[in-house]
Amino acid sequence: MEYIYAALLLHSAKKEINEENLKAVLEAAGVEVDEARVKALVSALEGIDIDEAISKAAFAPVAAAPQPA
Amino acid sequence: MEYIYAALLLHSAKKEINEENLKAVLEAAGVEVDEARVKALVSALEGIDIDEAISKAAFAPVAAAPQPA
Amino acid sequence: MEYIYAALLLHSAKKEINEENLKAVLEAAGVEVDEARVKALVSALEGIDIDEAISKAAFAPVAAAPQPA
Amino acid sequence: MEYIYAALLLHSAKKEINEENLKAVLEAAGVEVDEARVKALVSALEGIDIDEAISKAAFAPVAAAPQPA
Amino acid sequence: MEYIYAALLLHSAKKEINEENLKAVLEAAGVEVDEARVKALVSALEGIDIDEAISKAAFAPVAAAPQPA
Amino acid sequence: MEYIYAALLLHSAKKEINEENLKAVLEAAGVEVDEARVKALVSALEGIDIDEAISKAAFAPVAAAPQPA
Amino acid sequence: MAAVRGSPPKWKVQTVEELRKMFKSHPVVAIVSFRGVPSNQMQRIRRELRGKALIKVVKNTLVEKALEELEDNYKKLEEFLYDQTALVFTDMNPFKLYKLLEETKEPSPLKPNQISPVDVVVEKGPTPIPPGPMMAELQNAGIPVAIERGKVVVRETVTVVKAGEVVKPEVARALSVLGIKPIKIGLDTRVIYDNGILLTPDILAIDVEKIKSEFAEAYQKALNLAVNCAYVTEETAEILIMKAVMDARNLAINAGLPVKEVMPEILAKAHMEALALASLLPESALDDELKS
Repeated sequence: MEYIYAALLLHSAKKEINEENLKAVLEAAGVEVDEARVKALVSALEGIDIDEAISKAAFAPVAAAPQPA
Repeated sequence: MEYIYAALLLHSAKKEINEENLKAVLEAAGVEVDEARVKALVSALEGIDIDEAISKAAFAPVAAAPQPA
Repeated sequence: MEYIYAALLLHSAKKEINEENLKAVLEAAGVEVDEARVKALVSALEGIDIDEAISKAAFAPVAAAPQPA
Repeated sequence: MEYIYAALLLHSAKKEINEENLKAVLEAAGVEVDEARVKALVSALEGIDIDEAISKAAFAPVAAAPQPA
Repeated sequence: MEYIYAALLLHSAKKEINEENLKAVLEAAGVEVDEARVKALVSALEGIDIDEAISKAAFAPVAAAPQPA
Repeated sequence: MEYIYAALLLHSAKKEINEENLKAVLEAAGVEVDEARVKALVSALEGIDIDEAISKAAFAPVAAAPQPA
Repeated sequence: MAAVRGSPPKWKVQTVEELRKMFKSHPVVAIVSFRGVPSNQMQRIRRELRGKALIKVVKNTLVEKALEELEDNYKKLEEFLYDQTALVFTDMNPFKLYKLLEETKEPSPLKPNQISPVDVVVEKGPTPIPPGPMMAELQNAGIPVAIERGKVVVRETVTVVKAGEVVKPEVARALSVLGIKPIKIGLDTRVIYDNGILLTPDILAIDVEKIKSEFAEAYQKALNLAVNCAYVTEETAEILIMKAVMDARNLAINAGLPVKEVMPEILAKAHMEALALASLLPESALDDELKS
């Protein structure tokens, strides 16, 4: 999951999620970086809207009282 | 939330969540680190079992009636 | 949670939730006040309608499983 | 509810919930303290496991069942 | 219902629920006591774990806010 | 909860819920009565329609799950 | 061209030289197997990849030779050079290339005496075959058939060949008669080299949905952590307020505290408890009001 947390960190810091940034963050956390996984994540992100993905979380603060019919 | 992601990144990389490590990760992500907030997070995390805290649902209000199948 | 209870104490006493009032209440409760957390709380609460949150709390749905896509 | 929040503030600050502490916190929040209510609250809380009482989702007001649309 | 409340009162006051106590409480509430019913209640309660019985009731589902028709 | 049951006992016996009656019933149940709690309960009950509050409860077990829109 | 002992023929040296140039000029190269790919399908694949990637079919030994003089992990590609291989050179992102290569695979029939990689099941139901000699073909392939309202029908679902078994000729014929193409044939990727990194299919096959759910899970965990240690941020402020409100309500109700705001709930709860207890009692202990 550290790759995902690193991506979320960059995302919330409004930074581009590319190989270089991901590697920098992971190395700063002392992670032995697997280049292939970094490449795979960056390429996968091209088809993913992160904000949309995290809104599916079980209890996004926005999901409050049930919406009226 | 980037401070929380930084903490979770360190946690999943089995590294200690202290001011030094947090700052390193945040700086690597290009975040302008607010010393006081890092201190605040470290003190808020004191005595917290992280694995338990991440699995306990953020907010378990009174259970809604079971939705009909 | 003491910072949050302090805020709600002020709110229910119809007092403004600002750094000064929060510090007063926390100190009265013998809490060693962390400036950064007080500041963070005040700024975070600016965007929140507390009465609305209070009413939502009573009817909040359970942390349901992530909504089906 | 301010009396309850005052009690919870003391509880989370690991302070004893007695008349003196409750009054101090309520006064710091600018509340006109009602001696009897403070006494009543202190004695009503005797023997209560607050952490357990907080976590047990209490009976919530049951709104009328929604009329079929 | 007064007989049940009388029993619950004795129970929460950690007193034995017997004919004598029930009668005392009911009479103090100005209730004209029906001997037979007191006897029936006392014998019926012998086989019942009151805490367990009332715990089931304490948790009722929260119906959603009434949907506008 | 014994103070609450005492109040409901008086209510169902169609008696007024005042300090005097509450004390009588509680003493009959062998409770060491706390003047402050009796006062506090009486004042908390002011303006509360007990039958209305109870009717909601009676309705609880039958509360249907929110119908899908 | 006389094969001068000791020095390889000119065209081989040229091919190796050309290969080396190709490796150097393309950051990404895939090693794929094209076993079982008929030549017409190969033509279609070349056309589809034109302008995106270049397919070169070269004997493995020559490729190995070309790899020798290259550093930077190219040597590790050797272990993927076996059986019928082709090289695919491109500047594309390796994951996009992988998807493109996967799309070259087309449903294909099983050949006689080939070892089937999959279980092949013939479903019960109608077939496109008219009654006649063809039926016998199906019958001796072990497929139970019958004629219903003038049409040949498979009477029940049957597995005609198991994964790893050799495909008997009559079964292959029966399947092709039925138009069943149980396997996919095309350029099967073994590895893709990308700027010094070797990417194998387990990494290349990206499950976007899985990654999306991992983001949702990570976000939920971050939220849980923040709320459970009362760490205030924009996202957690409202939840923390709601949690504190619920804490206060739960405490007041569960402890029956004399608090006006929640008195209705406390009364309702006490009443519910009485009802629950009453429901366990025999008629004799109940008054008429309760019985109703």
